[in-house]
Amino acid sequence: MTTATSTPARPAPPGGPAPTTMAQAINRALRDAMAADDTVHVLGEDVGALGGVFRVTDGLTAEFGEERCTDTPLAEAGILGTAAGMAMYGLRPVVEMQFDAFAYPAFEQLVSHVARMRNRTRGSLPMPLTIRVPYGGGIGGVEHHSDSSEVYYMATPGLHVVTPATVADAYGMLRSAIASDDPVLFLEPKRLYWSKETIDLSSPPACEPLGRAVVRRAGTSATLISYGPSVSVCLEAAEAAREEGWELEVLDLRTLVPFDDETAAAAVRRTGRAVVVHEASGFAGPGAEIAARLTERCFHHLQAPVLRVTGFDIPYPPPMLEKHHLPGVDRVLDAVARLQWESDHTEGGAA
Amino acid sequence: MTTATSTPARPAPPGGPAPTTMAQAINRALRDAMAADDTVHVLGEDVGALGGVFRVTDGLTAEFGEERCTDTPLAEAGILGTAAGMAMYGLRPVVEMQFDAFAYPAFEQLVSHVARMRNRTRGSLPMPLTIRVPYGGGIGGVEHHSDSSEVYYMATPGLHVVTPATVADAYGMLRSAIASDDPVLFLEPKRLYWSKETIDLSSPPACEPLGRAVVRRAGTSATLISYGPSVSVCLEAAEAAREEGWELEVLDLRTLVPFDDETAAAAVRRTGRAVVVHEASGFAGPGAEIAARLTERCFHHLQAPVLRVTGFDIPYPPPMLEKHHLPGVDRVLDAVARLQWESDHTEGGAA
Amino acid sequence: MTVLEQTPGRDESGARPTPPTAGWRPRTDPAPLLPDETPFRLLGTGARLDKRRKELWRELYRGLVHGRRYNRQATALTRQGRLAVYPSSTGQEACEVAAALALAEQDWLFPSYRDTLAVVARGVDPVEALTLLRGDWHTGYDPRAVRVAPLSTPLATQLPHAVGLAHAARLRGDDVVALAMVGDGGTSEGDFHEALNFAAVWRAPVVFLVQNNGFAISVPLAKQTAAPSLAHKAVGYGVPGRLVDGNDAPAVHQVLGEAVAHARAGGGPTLVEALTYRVEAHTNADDATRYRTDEDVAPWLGHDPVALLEAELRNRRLLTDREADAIAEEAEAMAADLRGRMNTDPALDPEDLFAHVYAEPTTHLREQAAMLRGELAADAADDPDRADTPARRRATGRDDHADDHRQNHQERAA
Amino acid sequence: MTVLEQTPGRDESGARPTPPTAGWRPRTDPAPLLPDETPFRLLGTGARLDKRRKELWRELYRGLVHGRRYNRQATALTRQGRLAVYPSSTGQEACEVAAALALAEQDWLFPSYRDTLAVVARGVDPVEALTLLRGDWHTGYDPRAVRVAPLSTPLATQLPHAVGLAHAARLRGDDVVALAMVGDGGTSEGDFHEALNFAAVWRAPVVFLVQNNGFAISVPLAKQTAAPSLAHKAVGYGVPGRLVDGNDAPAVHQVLGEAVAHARAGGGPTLVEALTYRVEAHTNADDATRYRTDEDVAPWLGHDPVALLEAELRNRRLLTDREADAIAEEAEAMAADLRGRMNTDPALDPEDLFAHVYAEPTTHLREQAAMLRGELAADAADDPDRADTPARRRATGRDDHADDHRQNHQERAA
Ligand SMILES: Cc1ncc(C[n+]2csc(CCOP(=O)(O)OP(=O)(O)O)c2C)c(N)n1
Ligand SMILES: Cc1ncc(C[n+]2csc(CCOP(=O)(O)OP(=O)(O)O)c2C)c(N)n1
Ligand SMILES: [Mg+2]
Ligand SMILES: [Mg+2]
Repeated sequence: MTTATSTPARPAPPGGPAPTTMAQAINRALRDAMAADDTVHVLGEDVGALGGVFRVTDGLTAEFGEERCTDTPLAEAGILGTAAGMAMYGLRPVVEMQFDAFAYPAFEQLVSHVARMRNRTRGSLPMPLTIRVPYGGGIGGVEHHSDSSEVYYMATPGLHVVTPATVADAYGMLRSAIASDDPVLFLEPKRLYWSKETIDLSSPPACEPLGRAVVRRAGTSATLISYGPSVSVCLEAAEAAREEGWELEVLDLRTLVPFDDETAAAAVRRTGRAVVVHEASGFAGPGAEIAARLTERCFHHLQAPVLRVTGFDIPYPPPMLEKHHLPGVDRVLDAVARLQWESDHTEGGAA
Repeated sequence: MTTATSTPARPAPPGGPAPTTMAQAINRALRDAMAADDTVHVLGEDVGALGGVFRVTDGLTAEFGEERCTDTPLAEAGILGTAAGMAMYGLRPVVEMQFDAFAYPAFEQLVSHVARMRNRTRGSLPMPLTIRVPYGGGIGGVEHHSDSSEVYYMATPGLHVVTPATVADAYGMLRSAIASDDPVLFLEPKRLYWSKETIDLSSPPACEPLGRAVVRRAGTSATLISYGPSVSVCLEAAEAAREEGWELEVLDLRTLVPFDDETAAAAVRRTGRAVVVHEASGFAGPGAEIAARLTERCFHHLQAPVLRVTGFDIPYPPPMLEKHHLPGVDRVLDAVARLQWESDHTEGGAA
Repeated sequence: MTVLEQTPGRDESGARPTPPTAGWRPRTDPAPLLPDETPFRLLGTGARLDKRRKELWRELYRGLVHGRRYNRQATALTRQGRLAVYPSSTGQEACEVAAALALAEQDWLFPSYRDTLAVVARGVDPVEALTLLRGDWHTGYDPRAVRVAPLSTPLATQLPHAVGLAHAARLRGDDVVALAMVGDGGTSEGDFHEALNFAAVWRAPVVFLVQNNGFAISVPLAKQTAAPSLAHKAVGYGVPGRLVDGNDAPAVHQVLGEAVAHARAGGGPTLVEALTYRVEAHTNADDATRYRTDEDVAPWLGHDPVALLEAELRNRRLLTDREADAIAEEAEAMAADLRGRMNTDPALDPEDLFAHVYAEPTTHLREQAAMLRGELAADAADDPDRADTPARRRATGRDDHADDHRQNHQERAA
Repeated sequence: MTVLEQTPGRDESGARPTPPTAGWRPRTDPAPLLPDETPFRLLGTGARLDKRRKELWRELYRGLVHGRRYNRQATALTRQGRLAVYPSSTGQEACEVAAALALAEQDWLFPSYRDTLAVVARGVDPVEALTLLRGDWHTGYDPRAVRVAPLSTPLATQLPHAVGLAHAARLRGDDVVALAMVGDGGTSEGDFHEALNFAAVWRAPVVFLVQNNGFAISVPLAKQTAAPSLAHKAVGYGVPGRLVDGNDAPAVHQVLGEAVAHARAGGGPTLVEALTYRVEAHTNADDATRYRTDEDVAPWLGHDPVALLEAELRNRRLLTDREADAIAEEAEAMAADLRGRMNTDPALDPEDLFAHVYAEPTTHLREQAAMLRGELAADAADDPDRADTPARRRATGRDDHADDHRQNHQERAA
């Protein structure tokens, strides 16, 4: 079932900087994209009158009509499959999967068709689809409402996989995703929907293009590498780390596929130590690829192995226990402490 | 469609050592399991009269009846979903997915139910299911017939993921998988179906338990880590490497989940250099986890980063091009050469 | 002849397809599979009742009153933060209660996420039935012991489970029927289709109950299907389709009872569509005013399952004021008990996170459990010198603890 | 009023559910949606033909003869290793050809993996249509240019694509109908169900053609479904179901033509079941003797689509020996041309592996392409000193090539 918010994502006023939630920024990005390009169609469960269970599509049907923002029957393979057909006709569908775990019924359509149609047809049938998936935990959702499913998509060639960590990025990256001629998994960190920034959506701030990672905080001691919902945890950890005498750099990957090797490797080489942080389970999770490829590229700069702070290798836990599962500041700092610092080793030696 | 073999997997004669193909060994394991335990039921598309498109279930319906080996309607979610229901009633279903890519329709059943049912019910409803998936390439299959989908399963907590590289293991590991009280993805390397060993299936050779990796060849220069269809490539590469003066160790992981950290880390520590080899795409592929976790555990023993030789990050190629995609001996040796040997570096310095 | 060979799809020639003669005919007669034009009703029809049925109707009434009260109490508990979410079945109590009562002891119920009430009506402890919705990690009740599958959140995915279980029981020669519940929205999922088809081909003893309550969250039936009725889907599987007034508890019970008996006798599955209405919002978190008006709801309030049955029982003099009061009091007591027992957070042990992922926790999970245990111990230790420095909490088993750690490090630092 | 608001599922009150009054009735009349008891036929019925239809029947005949020859030639090519695999439609040519001819220029065809013949009959180059089956990586033809989707291997997955495309065209105001082909086995997949339902709810201009050829590889229809007929599935979606003799090419063409016209006029989708038979094995790699006998096949050989139409045309004096010979010769020439052009391996460029994964190859893919290029160059270089040592082939961009590589290494070796 659906743990919905009843607070509508009312769009920010049209002009001037205003406090804006991520849900509002996404809503605005959809509106602006639909207004700018009449081939953009939104479809999914409850995206119409209800405005989506997170109110992200609020007002779109009212403004653009049922044909542009359509409540579909309840069938995710059908949603993605028909959207693929619409894309074959030249439209730019934006599909909403209501929750991460409810995208699984569409897995075959995604892997066997959406990801491969361009290739199979030598570009004759590109798939300019955006698939919006609210993902991750931290909102007290009951089972099947908090999966971090990004690695399934990362492991599927032909897809782009992106996820914003800031309100401004949510706007800018979604506009870019919709404009992309390739299928983009646009993963929306559920627990950031209500995060706020003061921005002016009538002249949206410039945003790095998809495919670029961004350093959110400079540092010299070690690099925290993260994305989506875990970036703020890393920033907090970096703040707290000052007490320990560490200056941590925080990298927001933004795009998981294609991976920004250049920026990420540079960040790791700068500090020689790195911790990857994400909510998804660790085993064969996103951090595995990140750690492996950065180690390949930066081996001789590393003072310690790239460590991972991730969710446990268990089914996503229930509301009452999720705090133990989610990587928090302490667990990040613990990992940083294990990066084989000299002072530490002296201690270690004395112990 | 189906690139089937018309050679039946005729079971080996009941007694004495005889040349046996992997398909025959799997067939025999199914027969023996069904004979030993009447709760074992086989179900899938064409597993009955036809004996499966690879003839792996040949003769089972004739021997045990349609109720024990059942041709299902053509619907993979239905197959796995009904098998889950049968498991809830205490049976031990063995499901055949006809080809790797045709398991995708069952993805939701697998991830949201099969992998989690035991957990959700505190052990009241275990899922003693075996899901057989012929996987990988090298058989000239047309599109959707050669996917290496193992990482999707590895990334899903609650599943065991195993794959044999030898005929004897195919028998022994399948028996163990069927006997397991947990769901096991039993991945059958398609191109090894016709590989032969002379073994005595009436008194099957002892086989390491699930969860243990096995060193297939001892060596001192570097460790090749692999599983399933790529183990033989590694053994061949190790043979060829002697010319270059390298003694390569070859590790057959056998079980991807749970991962045998102990054996794998020991192997890597012994040689200080490692290359992971698999057919699946590299990005966020199985090798990412393997490289990342072994680096975490063996960092200070490593003379070079753990390298990966994998399929490219593209949709699986067609028959006419698959040879370029599949990791071959040369590519493995190239990677070994990049493991920063001293002699090499002297050369490098001179270049 | 085996069970599978008795399935109706098979003609005498076994697996052979129908020959291409001019005499081709449908393989089964579709007429008896089609639902009646009007939904089956009992209330208001003047049906004659024997003693057993009188008792049944009173029992149904008691179930409806309890159910209504349970729904109200559970919704209240969400407001107090005692439940993470509650999808109420107010207005649908007739279906919930009749489904539970239509089953025999040994039968299995496969509820959808909205069907807590059916689970409770089947006899599961009212608190246990709320365990998942409360935010705990498990079903609460023991599904095997009570023969109730976990409440299924992914829609329609429980339907193939019901088919598989019923089929397995039949293969084992056991007398077990499975009743699977799904919503109108859920019928659009592929799993609905595959489950119905497998059940029909295997002639599995399953009854599918679709509660057509008019909405899938905000999406009305008209956007869900263009079918004459959902019961018309049955013929496409070779299964009888039945249509019933879902707010008429005796009628629902009778239709389900017949379907269960048919399944039990080896007749195979039935698809039942119950016409009902979701009177409240989708869940406590939903805002129904966004997609429907009070006017839309009003006619259904006049067709309330509790009121309908109560009026009929009183008309027939099968319910006195005193009895009605007693039932209401009982329901009140049940609600008070529920309130009381839900008033405290359950004691959850974080280590349970790892206990049932596999039959035996893997080494890997044991390491993770140890790490968590270490963290919790450090948090618990009040000694600030030991607890405030995260660096003091160390995981084990990493290479930095290997024997040659220091030596390596020194080489490197040199 | 928008297109979506015209859909039949919606009553005047818009999204509001039917009120719970005693006057409840099916939302649409099911009767006209049910298929006739006997499959529709034209051959042997003495139907009167006008000039246009006479021409059509002759054209169909020409298509069948070509089709039969094409199937035979393609199967032969598998034996010569010129095709990786070929799923023949021998015995099903009437469906294949009629499907292609029922469409107008601007319409789209969504074939299943067995439907190469329909693709060719639609006008695609016979060699191009075999590209995927040949072992090449792409469809060969340009789907957008010829309005033929790629042959779909994952069963039934192309059906939602057809719905989406037809719906999109309708939303854009374009006159486009999509015809989607699927097998009897494919109807069991969830995607079949979801596609039919979306099409019905959206009233999309799609025609679904099920070729019921009796088998899904080895699995006979009786194990696939217990339905009276597959056409009976239509009513469950609110869509008309039609049953036709699939070996009667004029009948198939007429039923499909009517369905296409109905869709074009805004009437929404139709589900057509064509009764036919897979005369050959599933593919060249299959051994059909494992699951059926010659006796099973025999009656269908007596109901051959080519022979049936030929006999009728000759009876009606619409085909002379000379004409028949000319058509056979034409077909022979087509086969010879096919043989000739398939006689060489296509020139594949390994770098194409990376060319169309994304609109722009990623840096990452460019690296992989460079690695492959390097390997191929090394293999090609005849200089044994350079080529025989794999160690000479190096990928770039790794840390071992970083500026400080040697220095680091020396530290480490120290
Ligand atoms: C596979 C899947 N997709 C989406 C959801 C989210 N969701 C929860 S309830 C619901 C509506 C269900 O409607 P219906 O089947 O009619 O049942 P009702 O809520 O009316 O009881 C949706 C879309 C889900 N739980 N599972
Ligand atoms: C999703 C999926 N599952 C399984 C297969 C393997 N497979 C290829 S053809 C076939 C049988 C198809 O039967 P049917 O739909 O009747 O088509 P026909 O072969 O008779 O034309 C199967 C099971 C597949 N291609 N796709
Ligand atoms: Mg509903
Ligand atoms: Mg068929």
